[in-house]
Amino acid sequence: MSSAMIERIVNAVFETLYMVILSGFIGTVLGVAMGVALYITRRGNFLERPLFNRVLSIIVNIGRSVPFIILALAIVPFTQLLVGTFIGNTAAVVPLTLAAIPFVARLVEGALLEVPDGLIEAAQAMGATPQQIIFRVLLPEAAAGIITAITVTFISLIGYSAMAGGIGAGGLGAVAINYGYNRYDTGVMLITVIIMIVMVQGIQTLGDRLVRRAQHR
Amino acid sequence: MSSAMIERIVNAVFETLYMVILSGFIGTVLGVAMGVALYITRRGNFLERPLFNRVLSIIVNIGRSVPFIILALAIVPFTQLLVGTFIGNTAAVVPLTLAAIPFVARLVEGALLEVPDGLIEAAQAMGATPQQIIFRVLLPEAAAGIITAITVTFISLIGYSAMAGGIGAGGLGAVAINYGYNRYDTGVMLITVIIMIVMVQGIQTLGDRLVRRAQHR
Amino acid sequence: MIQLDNVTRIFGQGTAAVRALDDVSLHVPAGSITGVIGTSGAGKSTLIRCVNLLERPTSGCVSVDGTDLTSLAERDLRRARHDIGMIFQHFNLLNSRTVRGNIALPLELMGVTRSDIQARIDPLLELTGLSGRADAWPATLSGGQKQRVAIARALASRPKLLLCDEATSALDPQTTASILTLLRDINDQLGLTILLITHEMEVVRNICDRVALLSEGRIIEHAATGEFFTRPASTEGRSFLNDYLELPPSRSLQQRLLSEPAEDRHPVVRLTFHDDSAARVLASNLARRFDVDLAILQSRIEEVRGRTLGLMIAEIIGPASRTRQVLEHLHTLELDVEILGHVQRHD
Amino acid sequence: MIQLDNVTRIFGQGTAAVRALDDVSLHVPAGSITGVIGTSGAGKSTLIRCVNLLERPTSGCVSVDGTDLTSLAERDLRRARHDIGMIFQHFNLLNSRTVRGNIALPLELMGVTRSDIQARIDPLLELTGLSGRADAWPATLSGGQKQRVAIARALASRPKLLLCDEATSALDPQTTASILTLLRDINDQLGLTILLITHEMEVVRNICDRVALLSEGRIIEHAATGEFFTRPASTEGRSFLNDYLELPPSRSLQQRLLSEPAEDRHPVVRLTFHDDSAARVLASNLARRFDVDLAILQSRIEEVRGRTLGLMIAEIIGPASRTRQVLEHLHTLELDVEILGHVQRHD
Amino acid sequence: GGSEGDDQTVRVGTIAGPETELMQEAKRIAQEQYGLEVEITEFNDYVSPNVALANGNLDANAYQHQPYLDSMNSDRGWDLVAAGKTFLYPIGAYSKKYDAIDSIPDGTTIALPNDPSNEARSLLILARNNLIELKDASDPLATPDDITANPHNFRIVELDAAQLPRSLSDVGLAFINNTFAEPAGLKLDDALLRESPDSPYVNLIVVQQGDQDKPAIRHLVKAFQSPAVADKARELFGSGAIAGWQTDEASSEQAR
Ligand SMILES: Nc1ncnc2c1ncn2[C@@H]1O[C@H](COP(=O)(O)OP(=O)(O)OP(=O)(O)O)[C@@H](O)[C@H]1O
Ligand SMILES: Nc1ncnc2c1ncn2[C@@H]1O[C@H](COP(=O)(O)OP(=O)(O)OP(=O)(O)O)[C@@H](O)[C@H]1O
Ligand SMILES: [Mg+2]
Ligand SMILES: [Mg+2]
Repeated sequence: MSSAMIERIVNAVFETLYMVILSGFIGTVLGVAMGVALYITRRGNFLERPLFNRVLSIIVNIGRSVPFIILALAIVPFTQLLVGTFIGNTAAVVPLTLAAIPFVARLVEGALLEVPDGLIEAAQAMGATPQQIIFRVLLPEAAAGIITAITVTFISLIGYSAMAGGIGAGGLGAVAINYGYNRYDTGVMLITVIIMIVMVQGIQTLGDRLVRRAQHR
Repeated sequence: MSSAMIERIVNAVFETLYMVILSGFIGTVLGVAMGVALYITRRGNFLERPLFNRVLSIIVNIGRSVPFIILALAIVPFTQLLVGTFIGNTAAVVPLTLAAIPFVARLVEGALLEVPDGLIEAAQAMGATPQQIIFRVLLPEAAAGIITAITVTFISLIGYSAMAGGIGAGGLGAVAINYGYNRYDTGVMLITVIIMIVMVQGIQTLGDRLVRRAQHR
Repeated sequence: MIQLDNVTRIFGQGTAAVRALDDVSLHVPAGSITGVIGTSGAGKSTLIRCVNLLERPTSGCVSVDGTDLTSLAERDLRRARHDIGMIFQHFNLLNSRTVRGNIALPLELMGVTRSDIQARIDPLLELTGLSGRADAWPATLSGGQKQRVAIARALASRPKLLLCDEATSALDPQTTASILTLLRDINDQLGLTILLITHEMEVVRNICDRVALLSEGRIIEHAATGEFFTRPASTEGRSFLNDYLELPPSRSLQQRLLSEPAEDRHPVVRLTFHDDSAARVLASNLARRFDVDLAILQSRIEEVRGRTLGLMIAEIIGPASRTRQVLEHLHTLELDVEILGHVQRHD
Repeated sequence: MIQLDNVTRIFGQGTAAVRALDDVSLHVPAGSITGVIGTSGAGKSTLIRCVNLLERPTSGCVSVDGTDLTSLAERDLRRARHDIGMIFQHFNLLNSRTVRGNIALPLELMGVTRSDIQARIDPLLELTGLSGRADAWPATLSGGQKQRVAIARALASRPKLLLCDEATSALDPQTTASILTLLRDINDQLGLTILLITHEMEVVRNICDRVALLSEGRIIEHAATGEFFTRPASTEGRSFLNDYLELPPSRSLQQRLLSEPAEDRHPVVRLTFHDDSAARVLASNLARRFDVDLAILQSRIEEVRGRTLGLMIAEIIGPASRTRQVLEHLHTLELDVEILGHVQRHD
Repeated sequence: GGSEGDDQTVRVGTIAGPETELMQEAKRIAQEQYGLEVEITEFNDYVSPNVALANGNLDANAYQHQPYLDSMNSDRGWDLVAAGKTFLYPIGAYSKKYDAIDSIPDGTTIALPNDPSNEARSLLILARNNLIELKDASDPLATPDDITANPHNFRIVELDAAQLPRSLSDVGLAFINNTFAEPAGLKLDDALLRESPDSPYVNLIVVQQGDQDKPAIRHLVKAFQSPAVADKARELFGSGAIAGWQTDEASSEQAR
């Protein structure tokens, strides 16, 4: 393998990490917020707002249904506003984040649904504000589920970032496809895929460990 | 819009439904099985097999890390063995399913982790076989979480099936990209995206309803 | 302190509807301890949950400390709840917090500073015997330990009103006694009002000033404890009391009991007395007056809030002529007399 | 039926290790009902969970019905468990099944046919008073209703051995009584062996043949119920019993009690007797012999498994000279006599 | 679908886009004139159609030029051959910011297609215009790694071909296949740089060795190389599509 290719792969690793970590982090924060919003405004829950919930749910669904590349295009003005360009690494973070948010939101909503009602009632009986219920009861109690959701999201982002290669974001996926796959360079393909597997394995292991920590049982 | 385009879109709807439903269904069945396997063989669980669990976990991670198009190509011989060809609708179901399985598996594993240990103990105290514990306790008790997982998967498959367009599978995503996006046909893009949003909305609504049914509280 | 007016709570709809509370009105005076009893499913938990509006009544009005909670804005309701502690039937401990963290929760919610929280928690841990397990996770606690955490948590915020849903059901007698003493003391010293559900009449007797008896969602009896224990008004109230006093004839006695009197048989009677101090010296009196022995086979005589309350199963030992006189005499006293049967004399 | 040999169970490691069971050996004869008592956290639940190996002992041996469970293969252990019913402290009902479905579970697991299952469930629903809520989901049940489902479920498979972890802790006295009667009947008729944890001495007295007292993971007492109730060997056993008999002087009496005797004061004594039938006629005897009245202020006299067991707090009413004689006489009897104090005469 | 050797049906793979429309036109002709049924499968990537052909899932494909076919054949040991030429879609370099290639400042970002052959074509155009130097100025699979001198310090980004027209708002210069330039409203005449019509990159109808003389394939090729298809191409691409078989005819006429 040429030294240029090795350099390209090394760069790609950093590009992937950069994209995945940045979009994963922002996506997690906003996605968790949105998931919490979905949960608490559900019919029967403590900040029940059926209309708001419906609108939010549709927004999340739109986020979930638009193919990545179309999403990336649809938000070009927004991306340009934010980072000045819509191609390259940093720009790719914007659509990646936007793809991650609704994904995280749905999974977090699901995790919150598993928190026993009794615990929320206990907090309510103590006069907890909605904010306190969220931060002191819901999120800690659903921690294991939320960590699972975040793990799944980060891993999905590694795959998604390959698509972002199409808009000049680089990254391992792009190298795997452009150099490995399109040019039939089995060596490059194998190496990039193995690096991705290692990354996924790392994220999963870390996620598993955090889940176990969060379980206390 | 030309009548040919309308026909194309109508066809694409059926193609997408066909791919998503078939791969979603098979992916769910096998993914749930794999998720259960991941769960029960975990350290401390009732069919504890640390080594098996580790190997399975790595396999799942590999499935999660390989970009879709590389996965699709990597399994060409397998796909041909199964459906005689690797292009088109039916063939695309194979990689789609293979992408869905590890995804479902991880989410199902997460859902199962939420089942209180006491219930498994109760079944064990009654002399339940592992199979009985799985089918009569674990799966029914985690039903809400599993349905959430399946919902997320089906919705993700709608997005994934757009990628399968790359191997001649057609579908809405392919029409949206090839005809709407690449040819600047805003009308086609809008229509296809709206149809996809409606599909996602439908799946989500159905999923929500089933979750509510499964919750009994 | 608590005023419930015509509170009704219906679960479900149509044919599956359950009327858990049915037009319940109840007044709990400030500084009092009121016990709620009733058979399983009577609506006790629903009642107590209506007091802090965890359960919104289908209709009716709930006031606590003079404010109508049902009409409060969310924010004011929350403030009102800071003064109401609650112990749940199923504990509802957070698995994500240790014992200490669970007890700290209500204080954190009220904005108590970290150091004050620690200062308040330690004595509670001590009182509930949890010092050794302060940093344990709930999943590793025994049932009674969990319950004690729930008790400590409810007391941590120093509430004015404490709602207890079977707060000692998982505790052994000694621990129960110490918890009850604790509650009594807080009640005495700080005027804490307590509304507690229990199925242990022992608990009612020990610390309740008043008792409310629920049956199928209705309050069928509400009286001072002494009154209730001595003269329950309802059949169900009596049945509760009998189960508590629990003087069914023992098995061995039942086997010896014969229905017909005879010269060589002694009558066996069950005597129930309500606040009649003459009954206390009954045996002595009968011995002197009729020269018979009253052999106490089983008895339970106690003082409940200043009233003597008792049941006694006794064999009247003496010649048939005199025992007949005794029986007649007993009927003239303020006693319930029930002739259970006759046993063979064995002298 | 059950044979535990040197069973030890340690949770955690290092400094955080909890020795929940410490070298416990216990024999539970077939067809008997054995009660396990002990303070909260003593290791009761751990003990019972070791019997069906839900908890694997850290060391020691567990045999049930003659087979050493610890050495069984999975498949054989499962079969052995079909014959062991268990009622969990926290019920452990499946939220995904209705009341009926929960009770059906053990039968489904054993491969009983659908129609047989229905036939078996209906009487159980009846017996536990759940017929009206057969199709309700656990989340909508009251605490006691949940517990009754757990009881019905444990009985459904007609086990030979029943393990109960506080099976009646959430039940009112009436329901408790009917459940205990049910257990007793099955024990009588089908020879069901029962190992039950309880903190209600009432329950022990009512149905247990034998009692094991656990303290900090060790069995410190194991005796026939009658024996235990009349002559507990350990301090902790006595403390359990006292809490049960519960004859601390009432508040009003305590206020009147004076420590010094005087001419115008009557002594107040607490008499404890263990199986002395003479004690039954004590009041009559004293009246005749010393011409004093024995005013029973509080008492609790019962027959436990054929033995009379009792406590009595009484005022000895008479002139000081005679009451002194009475006190002397009392000391000659087979009684524990404790002079609580003296009260002012008020005649 | 038809099986191998079926004279009535032929399965063809194309890349989704206007080229597919040309194939549809050819399909109409094939049916009208030869009673031949053409089944079209659309692809989005440049590898699968060859894999499908080599595996027998397709009877022919029409999307690649000779240099790419050669490299694929040698990489994978296939024996795929050209059965006829289709169109040459010259690549052009477009800009929204600059009017002429001379006014492009140093350090400008230049976007290239990320598929191997179009990327190489773009690099070769840059090299031929002396903007960069390549290791081998005729390598049909040159990559940015092969740039030996970059005197103007151009920054190269590789984008999905479809993204290139849209990148014009971002980058200084973008090489765009006509396939994507046309729908974006870009005319080859406006390009700052463009491929010369004698380029070897004329697209081909490719089949498995030995199939090229089968009647079905011959009919397909004929149907494609018909005036109707050429008209359609003119309608779709204007000057952006040059009928490869016509150039051949022209040159052979010239030679004659
Ligand atoms: N999984 C565990 N990890 C650590 N400690 C445990 C665990 N389970 C139980 N313990 C500890 O072991 C001791 C005995 O617990 P056990 O549940 O047997 O008590 P118990 O006698 O049933 O008490 P209770 O009457 O309160 O239910 C307790 O101190 C408890 O905290
Ligand atoms: N969420 C609910 N949905 C439907 N029915 C309910 C619900 N909650 C309670 N009930 C029913 O209402 C009745 C009263 O329940 P409640 O919990 O108040 O009883 P309880 O007196 O506390 O009984 P226990 O002593 O068994 O705890 C019961 O029949 C119960 O099944
Ligand atoms: Mg209740
Ligand atoms: Mg216990």
